[in-house]
Amino acid sequence: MTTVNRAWGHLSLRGKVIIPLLFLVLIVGPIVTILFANVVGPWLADLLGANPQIVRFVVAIGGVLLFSIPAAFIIIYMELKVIAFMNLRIGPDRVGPKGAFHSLVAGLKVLTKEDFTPTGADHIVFTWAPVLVFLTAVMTFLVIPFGPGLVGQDLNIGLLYLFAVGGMSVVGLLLAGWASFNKYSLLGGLRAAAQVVSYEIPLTLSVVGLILLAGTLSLNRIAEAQAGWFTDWYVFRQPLGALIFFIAATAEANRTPFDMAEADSEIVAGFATEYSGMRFGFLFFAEYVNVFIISALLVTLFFGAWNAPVDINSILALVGLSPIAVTLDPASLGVGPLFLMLVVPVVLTVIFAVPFYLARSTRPAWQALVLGFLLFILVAVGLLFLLAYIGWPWMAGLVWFMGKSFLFVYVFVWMRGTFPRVRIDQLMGFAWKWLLPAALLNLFVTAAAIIIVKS
Amino acid sequence: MSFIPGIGLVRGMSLTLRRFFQPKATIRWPEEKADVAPKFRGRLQLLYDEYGTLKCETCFQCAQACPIECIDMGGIDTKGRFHVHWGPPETYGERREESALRRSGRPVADPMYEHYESVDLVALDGILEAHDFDPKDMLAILEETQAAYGYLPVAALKHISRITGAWYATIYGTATYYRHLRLEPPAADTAAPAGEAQRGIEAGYRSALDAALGHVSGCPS
Amino acid sequence: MTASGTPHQHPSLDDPRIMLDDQIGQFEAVPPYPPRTEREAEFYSLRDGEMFVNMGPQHPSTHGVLRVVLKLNGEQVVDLDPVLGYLHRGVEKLCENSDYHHIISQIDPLEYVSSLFMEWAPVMAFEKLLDVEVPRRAEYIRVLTGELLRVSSHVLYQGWMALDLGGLAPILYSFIERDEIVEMLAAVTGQRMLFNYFRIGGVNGDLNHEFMSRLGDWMSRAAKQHEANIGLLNENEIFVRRMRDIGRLDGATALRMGTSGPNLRASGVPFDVRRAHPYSVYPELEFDIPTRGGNGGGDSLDRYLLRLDEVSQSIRIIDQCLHNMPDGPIMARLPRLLRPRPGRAWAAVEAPRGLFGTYVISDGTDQPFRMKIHDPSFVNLQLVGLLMKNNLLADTMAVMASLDPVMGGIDK
Amino acid sequence: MDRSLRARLEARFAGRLTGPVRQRHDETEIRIRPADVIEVLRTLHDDPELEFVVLADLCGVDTGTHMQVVYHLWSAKTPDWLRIVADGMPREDPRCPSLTGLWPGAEWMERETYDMFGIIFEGNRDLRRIYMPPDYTSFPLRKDFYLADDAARSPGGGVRHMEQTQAPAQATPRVVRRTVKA
Repeated sequence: MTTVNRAWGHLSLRGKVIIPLLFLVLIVGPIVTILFANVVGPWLADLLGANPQIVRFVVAIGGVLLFSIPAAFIIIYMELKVIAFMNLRIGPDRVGPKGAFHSLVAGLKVLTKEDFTPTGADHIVFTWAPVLVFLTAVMTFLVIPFGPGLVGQDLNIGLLYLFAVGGMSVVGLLLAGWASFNKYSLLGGLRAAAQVVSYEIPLTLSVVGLILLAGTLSLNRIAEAQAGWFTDWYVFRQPLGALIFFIAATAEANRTPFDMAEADSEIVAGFATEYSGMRFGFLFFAEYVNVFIISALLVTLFFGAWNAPVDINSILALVGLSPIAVTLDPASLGVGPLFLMLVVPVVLTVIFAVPFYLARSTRPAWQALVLGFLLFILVAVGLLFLLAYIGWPWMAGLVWFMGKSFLFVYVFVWMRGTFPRVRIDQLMGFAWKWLLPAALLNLFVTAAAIIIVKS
Repeated sequence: MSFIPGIGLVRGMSLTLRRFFQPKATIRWPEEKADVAPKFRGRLQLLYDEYGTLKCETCFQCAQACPIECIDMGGIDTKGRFHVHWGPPETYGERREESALRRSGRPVADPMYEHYESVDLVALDGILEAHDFDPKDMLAILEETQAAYGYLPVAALKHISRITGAWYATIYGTATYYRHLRLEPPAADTAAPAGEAQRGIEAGYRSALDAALGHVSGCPS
Repeated sequence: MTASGTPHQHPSLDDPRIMLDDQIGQFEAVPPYPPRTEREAEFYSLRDGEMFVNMGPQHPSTHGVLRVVLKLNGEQVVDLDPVLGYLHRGVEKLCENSDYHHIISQIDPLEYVSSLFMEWAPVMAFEKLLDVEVPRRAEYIRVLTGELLRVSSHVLYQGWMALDLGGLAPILYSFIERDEIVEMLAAVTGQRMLFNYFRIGGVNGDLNHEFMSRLGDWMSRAAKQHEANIGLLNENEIFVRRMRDIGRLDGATALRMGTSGPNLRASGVPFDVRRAHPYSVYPELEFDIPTRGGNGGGDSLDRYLLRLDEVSQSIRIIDQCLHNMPDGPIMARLPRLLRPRPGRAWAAVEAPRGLFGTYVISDGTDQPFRMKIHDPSFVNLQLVGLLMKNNLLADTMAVMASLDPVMGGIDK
Repeated sequence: MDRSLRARLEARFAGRLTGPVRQRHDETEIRIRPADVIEVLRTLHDDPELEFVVLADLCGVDTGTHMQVVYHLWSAKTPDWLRIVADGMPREDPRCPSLTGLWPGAEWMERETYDMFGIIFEGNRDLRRIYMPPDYTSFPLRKDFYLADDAARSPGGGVRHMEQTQAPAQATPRVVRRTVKA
C-alpha cells in the first residue's frame, strides 16, 4: 500500500487526473461494453421492443425536463424586460444582446450561492420541499399537448391528472413555509394553502361545463375538438367558464394580483424567505413553470390549443384551389439533394453578397461575404421553416401553441406590472362568494343547454 | 371607482400597455452621463495652478464654513511664529472644548496657550463692553486693546474671540493684516515665544535690507 | 434604564423571567430585559393563539428602519409596538454645538424627501431671534421652491402607497416625475436632494435661466400630468378596496393625537399652518385648504386622495408665485457672524407631512442654547397603534403608508 | 402680538403665573409651576374663549440649573402661538405631570423628552426610552453630557465617559412578564 501511496504522491496533478481516467477507460470500459452488448442490450431491446410505451414515457419525461428549464428562463427574462418596459425602464441589458442571457446568468448565480439552512429549521423537509414544488410543476407538462401527436402521455383522464398534480404543489409550499422556522414563511405557507385550496374549487368547476361539451377528459381530444375556425374555440361557447378559469388559475399560480403567498411588502417573501441558493432557485423556477402551465392550459382548453385561428384549407376551397399538401420525408429524397446542399450555399452566399459589396465601395469583400452568408442562413431557415410548417402538422401546431401560450404569459406579466395586490380576506371572499356561484351557474346553464339542444 | 366593475383595472392595464411602447427614461450609465446643473456643488477639491502649486491661499474660509468639520487646516503663519489652525477639535482642541465647558458653567484654561503670558482682562472686558461685543468693530477693539496693553497679547485675542464669538483665525488675520498692530511687546525681541530660528534669520534679512535702504528698523509707518 | 438606578445588567437567557419555554419562537421579538412599563409588560405577554412578528428594521415596506413588533392572532393584528431609534443621529445635540449658519445643513437631511421645509422652520426661528426682515423676493422664492418640493413629495407618496400595496409600476412613474422637479431644484440650489438653500435672511442663490426654463416646461404639462396620475390608481378597484374603510380616524381623535398636516385634514379638520398661522407670503396667495373625510372621519383612501388635492393647490400657488414674483434682493444684510440677543423663538411651517416646528433658545452666543425640532412624522406615526388594531396584517401597509412617515425625521 | 390674549391669560391664570406674560413677535409666553400643568392646559383647551386645541410641540429644556418643559399651543381664537413654560424642576429628580390624559398624542413626545432629559412624566403609561437603546443610562441632551470630542479633551485628565448615570427614582413598578393562558 505504501508503494502505491508513494507513487501517487510523486504524480503531478495532471497525472493524478489522467491515470484514474486511463484505468476507467481501459479496464472498466471494455467490461461495461461487453456486459451491455451481450447481456443488458438484448434484454433491453426485447423489453423496449415489446413495450414502446416505456420508450415514449422516458423520452417524454426527458423532453419535459429539458423543456421546462429554457421555458422558465425565457419567462423570467420576459418578465424582467416587460415589467421594465412598462415602468419606463430598460431592464437587464448587460449580459448578451439586450440582456438576453440575463436569466441564464442569474440561474448560474443561484447555483453558486451558498445553500443556507437556518438554525431551528427542519433540515429534511426544508431540503425536499422545493424539490416537491418543482417536481409537481414539471409533472404537469406530461399531459399538455404541444401539437398534434406532441404529447407526453395522452391520458384519457388528462385533465383530472392535471388538477391532481397541480394541487399537490401546495403541499410543497406548505412544507417550505413550515420547515423554515420563520413566521413570515409560516404565514406565507398558510396563505398559499388557504388560497390554493379555495381556488381549486372554482378552477375545477369552471372546466366541468367544457367537459360536458367535449365529452372527454383527455386534453388531446379537447384540442382536436376545437379544430377549424377560431369560432370553434371553447372560449366562445364557455366565456364565463374561461373568465373564471383565468382568474382562478392566476390565483392557483400565485400570480399578481393574487400573490398573497409571497407578498413582498407584507411578509417579505413568504415561504421563500429563508431559502437561498439552488433551493430558492427551484421555488423560483416552479413559479415560472407554473405561469407557463396555466397559459398552456388556457390555450388548450379555451383558445383552440394548437389549431390556427383560420382554417386555410376552407379558404382555399372557397377560392377554388385544392388544399396544399406537402409530404416531407427526408429519407425518400435520395443522394441528389446532398450535392445540392454543397453547391447551393456557396452560390447563394455569393449572390447575396453582391449587393452588399456594390452598395458601399469601401466595404471589404470578406465583410460582404459574411453579410451575404448571414442573409442566406436567414432565408434558408425561413424557407425550411415554411416547408416544415406546411409539411409537418406538428410543427404548425407547435408554433401556434407556443405563440398563444406566450401571449398569455405576456398577459400575466402585464398584470403583474399593473395591479396592486388584493387582501387575503378579499381574496377568499372573492373565491367563495363570486367565483364559486358563477362557476356553478356556468355548469347548470351548460348542462341545460346541452339537454335542450339534444332533445 | 366606476360603476362597471373591472373598468378601472382595464384602464390601468391600457395605461401600462401604452407605457410599454413609450421611450424609456433610463440613463445607461456609464455609457451615458447625466447632465449636472452648473451650480452643482458636490465635491471639494484643491485646485492647482499651471506650475503645479496649490492655489489655496489658506484663508480658512472653507474650514470655517464647513458645518460638519470635515475640512481641517493647520500651519505656522508666514513669520513662523504662531500656530494657526482650524478643524476638528480632536486634532487641535481649539474651540469646541470651550464651548462645551462654557455650557457647563466652568472656566477653562487652554493648554495650547498656557505658555503665553496671562494678562489682566479687566481692561479688555471694558473695551469689549464699550463696543457692545460686536465683532464688526473688531479693528477698533484691537486698536484699543493695543492702546491698553501696549501690544496684543495672545490671551487677549483668545478672550476677544471667546466673548465676541468671532473666529480666532479671523481676529488673528485682522491683527496681522494691519501693520500698526503688533503681537509682541514693542521691545520684546528676547521674549519671542516661538519660531526663534526663523525670527533670527528674518531679523537678519530685515536689518540687512534696512541698512541697504537706509531705513530705521522697527518703525512701521 | 432600570428603574432602581443601578446600571443595567444583561440577564442571562435562562433567567426564568425572560424566556419561558413556549416563547422560544418569539425570542427575536421579545426584549431580553424585564419590562420597564405597564404598557410594555402588557404588550409582551401573550394569550393563547397569539404570536409576535418582528416587522423591521429591515422590512421592505417600513419606509426606512422602523421596527414594529406586531402581536398577531392569525393574520389579525391584535396590538403593536413601534420601536424607534435605529436612525437616531442626535441632530438636536449637533445643532446645539453648531453655528447658526451650520445648523441649516445639519438638519437638512432630517427628512430627506422634503428637506427644504426642514431648513425653512429653523431659518424662520432664527430670523425672529435676530429681528431680520426677509426681502420679498426671497420669500417668494422660498414659497416657490417649497411648493415644488411639496408636489414632488406627494407624488412620491403616491408611488410608495402603490408599492406597499404590491403595485410595481407607479413608484417608477413617481420617481420620473420627482426627478424632473429635483433636477429643476438642482439648477437653482446646486443639489438634488439635500438642498442647503435657505439662508438666515434670504436664500442662497437667485432663480436662474435653467430653472425658469425647466419650470416653464414642467408647468405647461403639470396639470395634465397630475390628472393622469390621479387616474392611475384611484379608479383601480383593487386599490380602492384595499384602502377604503381602513384606518378610519375622526377629526376629534386626530386633534387629540397631535396629528397634523394632510392626515389631520383628511379627517375633516382644516388646520393648515399656511392659513392657521400665516407665515412668509402665504397671506397674499390664493389657495384652498382641501379637506376630506366628512363626519365619519377619514380612512386611508381619504388620506391618499387629499394629497392629490394638495398637489393641484400647490400647482396653483406656484403659478401665482411666478406671476407675482417681485424684483429685488434675495438676502437681507446680515453679518457673517450671528449672535442673537438672548431670547426664545418658535416657528412652524406646513411641511408636506404636517406641522414642522423649531423652538430655539439663544443665550447670546453664536450657537443656540437649545434647539428643539418638532417633526410631524414622529407624531403622526403614533397613530399606527390606534389605527392598525384589529386589522389584517396586510392592512398595516395600507395604514402605515397612508400616514406617510419618513424615518429620517422620526428618529432625528 | 395679541394684547387681548395677554389680558385674557392674566385674568384667567392670575394666581398660577410665576412670571409676567411675555410677548414677542407672534408668540405669547407664560410661565407656570409644573404642578399646575394639567389644570392650566385643561383650561386652555376647554375654555371657549381660549380653545387651544392643537398641541404643536412639547419639549424639555435643561437650563443648566434646572429643568423646564415647554408646550406650544395653537388656537383659532388668537393669531399668536402660545408657549407655556413649566419651570423650576430640580435637575436631580425632575418630575412633571403627564399630558396624555388631555392629548394622548403627547405620549411619544413625553417619551422623547424623558429619553433626552430624564424628565419623568407622572401618569404616562409607557414612559420608556424611545430613541436610545433600553440599556442606555444617560440623558444626551442634558448640558453635562458632552459630545465625544468635548469629552475626549476635558481638563480633568483628558478622558471622561460620555455616559453619565442619572438615576431618577422609580418611574413605574417592575412587572414580571408571564404567559397568560386564556
